[in-house]
Amino acid sequence: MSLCLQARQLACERDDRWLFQGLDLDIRSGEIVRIEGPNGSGKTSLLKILSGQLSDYQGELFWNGAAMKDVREHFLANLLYLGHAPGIKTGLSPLENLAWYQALSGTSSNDKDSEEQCLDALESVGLAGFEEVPAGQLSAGQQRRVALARLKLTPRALWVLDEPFTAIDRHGVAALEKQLVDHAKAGGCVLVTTHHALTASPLLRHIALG
Amino acid sequence: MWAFIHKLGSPKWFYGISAKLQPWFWVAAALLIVTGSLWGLAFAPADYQQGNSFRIIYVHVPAAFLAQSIFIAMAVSGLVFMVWKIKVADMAAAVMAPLGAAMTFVALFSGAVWGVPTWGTWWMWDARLTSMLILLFLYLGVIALRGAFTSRDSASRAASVLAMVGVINIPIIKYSVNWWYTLHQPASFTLTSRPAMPTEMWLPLVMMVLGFYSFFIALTLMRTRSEILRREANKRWVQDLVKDQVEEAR
Amino acid sequence: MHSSLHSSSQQGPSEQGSSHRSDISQQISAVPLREYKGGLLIAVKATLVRDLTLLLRRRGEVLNPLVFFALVITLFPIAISPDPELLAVIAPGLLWVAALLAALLSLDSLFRSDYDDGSLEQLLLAPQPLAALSLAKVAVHWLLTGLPLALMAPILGIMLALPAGSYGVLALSLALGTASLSLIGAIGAALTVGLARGGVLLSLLVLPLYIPVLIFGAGAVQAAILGDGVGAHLAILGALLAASLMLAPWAIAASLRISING
Amino acid sequence: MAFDSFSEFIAMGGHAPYVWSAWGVTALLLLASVWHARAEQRQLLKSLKRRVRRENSSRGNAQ
Repeated sequence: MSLCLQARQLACERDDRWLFQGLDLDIRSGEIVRIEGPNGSGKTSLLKILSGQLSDYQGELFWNGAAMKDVREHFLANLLYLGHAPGIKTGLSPLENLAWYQALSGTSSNDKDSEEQCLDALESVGLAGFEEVPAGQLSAGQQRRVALARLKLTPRALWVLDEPFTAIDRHGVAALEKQLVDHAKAGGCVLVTTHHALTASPLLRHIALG
Repeated sequence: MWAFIHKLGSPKWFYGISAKLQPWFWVAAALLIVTGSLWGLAFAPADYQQGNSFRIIYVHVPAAFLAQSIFIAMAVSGLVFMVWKIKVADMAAAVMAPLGAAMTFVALFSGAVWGVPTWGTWWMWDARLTSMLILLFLYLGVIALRGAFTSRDSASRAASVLAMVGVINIPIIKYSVNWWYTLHQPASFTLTSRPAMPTEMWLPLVMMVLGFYSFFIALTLMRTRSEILRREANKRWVQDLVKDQVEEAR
Repeated sequence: MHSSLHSSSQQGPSEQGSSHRSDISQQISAVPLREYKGGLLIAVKATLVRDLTLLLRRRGEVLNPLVFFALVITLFPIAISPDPELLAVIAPGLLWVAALLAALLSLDSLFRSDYDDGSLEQLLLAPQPLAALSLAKVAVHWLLTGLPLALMAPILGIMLALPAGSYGVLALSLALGTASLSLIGAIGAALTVGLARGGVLLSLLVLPLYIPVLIFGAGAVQAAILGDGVGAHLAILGALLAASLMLAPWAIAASLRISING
Repeated sequence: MAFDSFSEFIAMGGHAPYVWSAWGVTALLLLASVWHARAEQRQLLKSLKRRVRRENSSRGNAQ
């Protein structure tokens, strides 16, 4: 069972300016697709369209061969999107933050198992010992790591990551890069924008905008 | 049906067809308003109770009708824009809002002025005037919201949603204000509701109402055309159109 | 229901570009795709818990509208007259207007922090319907703003010499009415959340829509003072709430989607 | 004709200030909106034409 996200003749116009036109994309299992382009070339807009957030586009999107609008729920249930902002509430502890995300993914936040999973996920991003600290007291990089813990916590096939390396230290960058490759190798799929130079890999593919 | 809607939605097509329609509405508006005004001001008999101040009805009522109709038209345009993504509908909605606010203001002003000889005061919390005042605030809200966004696409959507929310609320507001008014001012004299107006009184009123509607359509067509040129200035057909006009001028 | 998706369907575009990956495709096993399991109740409950926790940790935000309410009520006797008879006449209206403004004051922050830290984006991407999730957020707003205001109003009523017999109706009408106010106000908050200075605009958008609730809410208290039946007023307030409950969540969801892409 | 003379028509049976101010404001707003729409259209066409001429002349220079 492999996944496949396709776009046909995708075009996006924002306030009478074409960000991109006639874009054909095939994104499949086992790929890391990096979207490249200068600032303002529509990278974030493309990611938002491909993650189903922006409906203001022309062209067609297909998820596993079916038109996106018919299978939106199934698509969203297999998508993990991390945007510019980490989506972490500073008033909550990392554990509470993850519990909410876990509940959104359809798992109960109360039972013991799920708390165990949250703790594991936090440990995997090097935040053991910070579980109960209010996220507001963590550094920007640590907050980003809490968000990245979701990659492990809620297993989704398609990852859409907008600048995931922001504010992460060198050690964390290497770990994240490895995680992306592992995910692709396991049959997942990663769609990413970054200013960071990714290590060459046979799984890595580039799409240039602008 | 679908093809027709999309044809109607094409700015180029609309620009062409509106050029043909526009003169008819201007002529109708001018004829109806001029005749209606002369008739209403000079020939219609004075009211037995209110005397000649009654002649304010010929601007108050058409303006009040239009004020409400324009809001509904704006909400319908917003719906068409949101559902079928037809940009012309949004352009029309954008140019309707200021005219709607102006008509609401006319209805309020004429109502207030009419109140002086009738009630002896410039302002009365009469049900009709109060509803009009709230409608003016709704218009100002839509205009302000549209102006607040930097992205025009978002502004269009937000204004459409607000117009639709407003149009659902207008009947509720009217009903509750009427209810509130009758509770506080039982059996009082309202400006325009009267039994059996003679023909020579209401016929000019009908003409004025129709004239105001024609004026609204004509002005909306005209301003939508300008809005099309403004938003599509970079499109091929607009540039060709302008080129032709430049050539002709030579 | 989704089983047909996994076989290659004919309506999709033709398979292309897969040949260059054939060498690696043998190595990879496929990651299992998940079915959408629903879990709406779990998600709604978690959102309720999350927002309640957040607001209860920042007690200032919960207390500010209440203090504002008390302050505004204090201003009126000072500005008008301390005469209890006069105050008793205007008390229902004053209490309702002041409570309405206090509820309005806290609306701007309803989606603001979620918008700023990116969790609103994540809320929009949840597979559950956005209308239901935003309804949970509005419920928390009412629970921590409208309901406390309704409970506090009788105390301020005493200070305004509100006639006996109308206290219960005051609290009840406020409790019912502020729920509608939260729902309608949330539409405005959702429309303006992407704007840097949306606060004043928010009140301009929302206040005209509040008028029916104000009329029947204040009317209920006045009817109670006059000894008339209050059933009709409360029934209409209930009807307004039912209508808002049905329609507002969709408008809020649509508005949030607009704001997030602004 | 409801009035016997023109001066009576102007006087409106003593209600002149009210009738004429209401009608005046209405007429003013209607005319102003027409004027505004015309000015808007003219200015827009003027700026579009200016742009076309500039493009024409710059293309002429290039040749």
